[in-house]
Amino acid sequence: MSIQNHMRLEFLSKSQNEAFARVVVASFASQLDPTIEELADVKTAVSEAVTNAIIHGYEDKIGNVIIECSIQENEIEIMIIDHGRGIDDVEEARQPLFTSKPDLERSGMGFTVMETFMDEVEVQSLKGVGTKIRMVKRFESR
Amino acid sequence: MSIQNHMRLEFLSKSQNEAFARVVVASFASQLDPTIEELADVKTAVSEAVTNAIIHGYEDKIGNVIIECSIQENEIEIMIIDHGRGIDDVEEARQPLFTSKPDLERSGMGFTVMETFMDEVEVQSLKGVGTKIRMVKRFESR
Amino acid sequence: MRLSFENINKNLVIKLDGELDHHTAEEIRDEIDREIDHYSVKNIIFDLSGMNFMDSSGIGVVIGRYKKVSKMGGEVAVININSRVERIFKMSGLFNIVKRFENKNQAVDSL
Amino acid sequence: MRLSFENINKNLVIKLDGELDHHTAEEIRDEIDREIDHYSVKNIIFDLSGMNFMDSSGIGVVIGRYKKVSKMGGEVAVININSRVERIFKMSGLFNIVKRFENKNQAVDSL
Ligand SMILES: Nc1ncnc2c1ncn2[C@@H]1O[C@H](COP(=O)(O)OP(=O)(O)O)[C@@H](O)[C@H]1O
Ligand SMILES: Nc1ncnc2c1ncn2[C@@H]1O[C@H](COP(=O)(O)OP(=O)(O)O)[C@@H](O)[C@H]1O
Repeated sequence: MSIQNHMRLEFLSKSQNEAFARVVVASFASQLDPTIEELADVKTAVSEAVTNAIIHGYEDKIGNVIIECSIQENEIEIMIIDHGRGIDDVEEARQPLFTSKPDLERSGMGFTVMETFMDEVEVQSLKGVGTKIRMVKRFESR
Repeated sequence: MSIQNHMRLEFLSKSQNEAFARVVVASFASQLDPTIEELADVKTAVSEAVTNAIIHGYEDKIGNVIIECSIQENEIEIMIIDHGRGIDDVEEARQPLFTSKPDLERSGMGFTVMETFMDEVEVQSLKGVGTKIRMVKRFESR
Repeated sequence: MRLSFENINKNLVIKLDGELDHHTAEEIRDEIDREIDHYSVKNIIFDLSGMNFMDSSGIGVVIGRYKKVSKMGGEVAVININSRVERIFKMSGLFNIVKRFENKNQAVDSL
Repeated sequence: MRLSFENINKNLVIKLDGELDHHTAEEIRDEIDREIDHYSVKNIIFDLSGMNFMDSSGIGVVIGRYKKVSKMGGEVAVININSRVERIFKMSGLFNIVKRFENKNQAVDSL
């Protein structure tokens, strides 16, 4: 099964780019003709992962956030990559309500939201090197 | 004057990505709060350059089209790059009504549209290496 | 891009809704030509009221249809053209071959 | 994200229009807190009818305001919540601390 379409986006870790990232992925995903609900699922999950790259990955520094999307049949694979600080303990981080930044009013629900709205979520992270989130969403063919 | 925001998009030279490219650049440009008319100017110019990369640059092959956007003050710089066949004669290519593909119902007005709707258009091209279009649009501050 | 056709005598009204670029031009070209051939159309009237976007690929679509119908003495007209598309039409000299009317009835009466 | 406030007795109705994410949360947080302090607000009613998008940053905004007003015995309520946002509220247990009403009048009467 060959890849039908692919794109790669790179942007600065500034918070105004969170909305931009959502629009880009939603626009790319829309060629699969998803329902409004499915598209909202994707936007929400992307928003969580991009926000994490910006506030946890790069903290107060400015770096590059990378999004790669591939479309195959009725499924979209989305990778969100940063070259930031990495996650100390991935298993702990994925738990609901765990946050390392309660002072920023983070709720610790980001990973839970990604897992709820996407069909697959994989996290790869290396301290001092960065983090890569791989998510897959399958759209019901209509 | 430092760059305020920057993004880089890479996608396959498939014609369904023409609309996608327009949405991405328009969404990025919208942070400068352009008028509807100014945004339409940018979308149209991007559509021309991306279409050219797809049909002239890569012809029947599939390659990568790259868009880089930088925002500085009230101005957006957009580069559209392909690693395709290159332009034989840039001066001739920029002339209104010149087209190397009349069989595809091309009108030869692409460069004229870009020049009309953008404040600056520069073309760099090398046979067998590729083409880079640099365009600048200044938005009236509102 | 959504296409709708209406035949009024030998005039084919083609309503274009959506965005006309190189990708959608490829999609609609054959469909339009089939319609022209099937109904032995003489003149074409493009209704652009629902066209949200057009780049220079649209010029090619119009010129291509002009070439097709003018062989048989037919004409091409546009109605409900907005100022952006008008600018692109002017830039490329399209109004030298394409007539322009306020609305459908006027176009049908004059062609 | 657009904010509008309405004071009804000691209740502050906060209408959120647009998309609530980390970026917009940073923008509105201080403005909301200033309003709470300035008018010595007791309870907060979030009107979410115009909120097109919310991610988990919104949870933080609600919990933060809850912490602020509950210190003085105040409460937090939401009205006009749509099914998507409801799902995120449920997921995070927000309904354990936030009351939910059909409309503004009901919320004002019950708090
Ligand atoms: N890209 C990342 N880089 C570094 N740490 C991360 C990254 N993403 C998540 N984390 C860590 O995982 C924790 C949980 O993330 P999440 O569930 O999204 O909650 P929140 O963002 O509200 O803290 C974060 O608090 C942070 O410590
Ligand atoms: N990216 C490109 N790669 C190779 N050739 C190009 C490229 N862009 C433009 N050209 C050449 O320049 C000519 C004029 O381009 P343009 O004004 O956009 O008109 P059109 O696309 O209608 O042919 C094209 O016909 C083609 O020969």
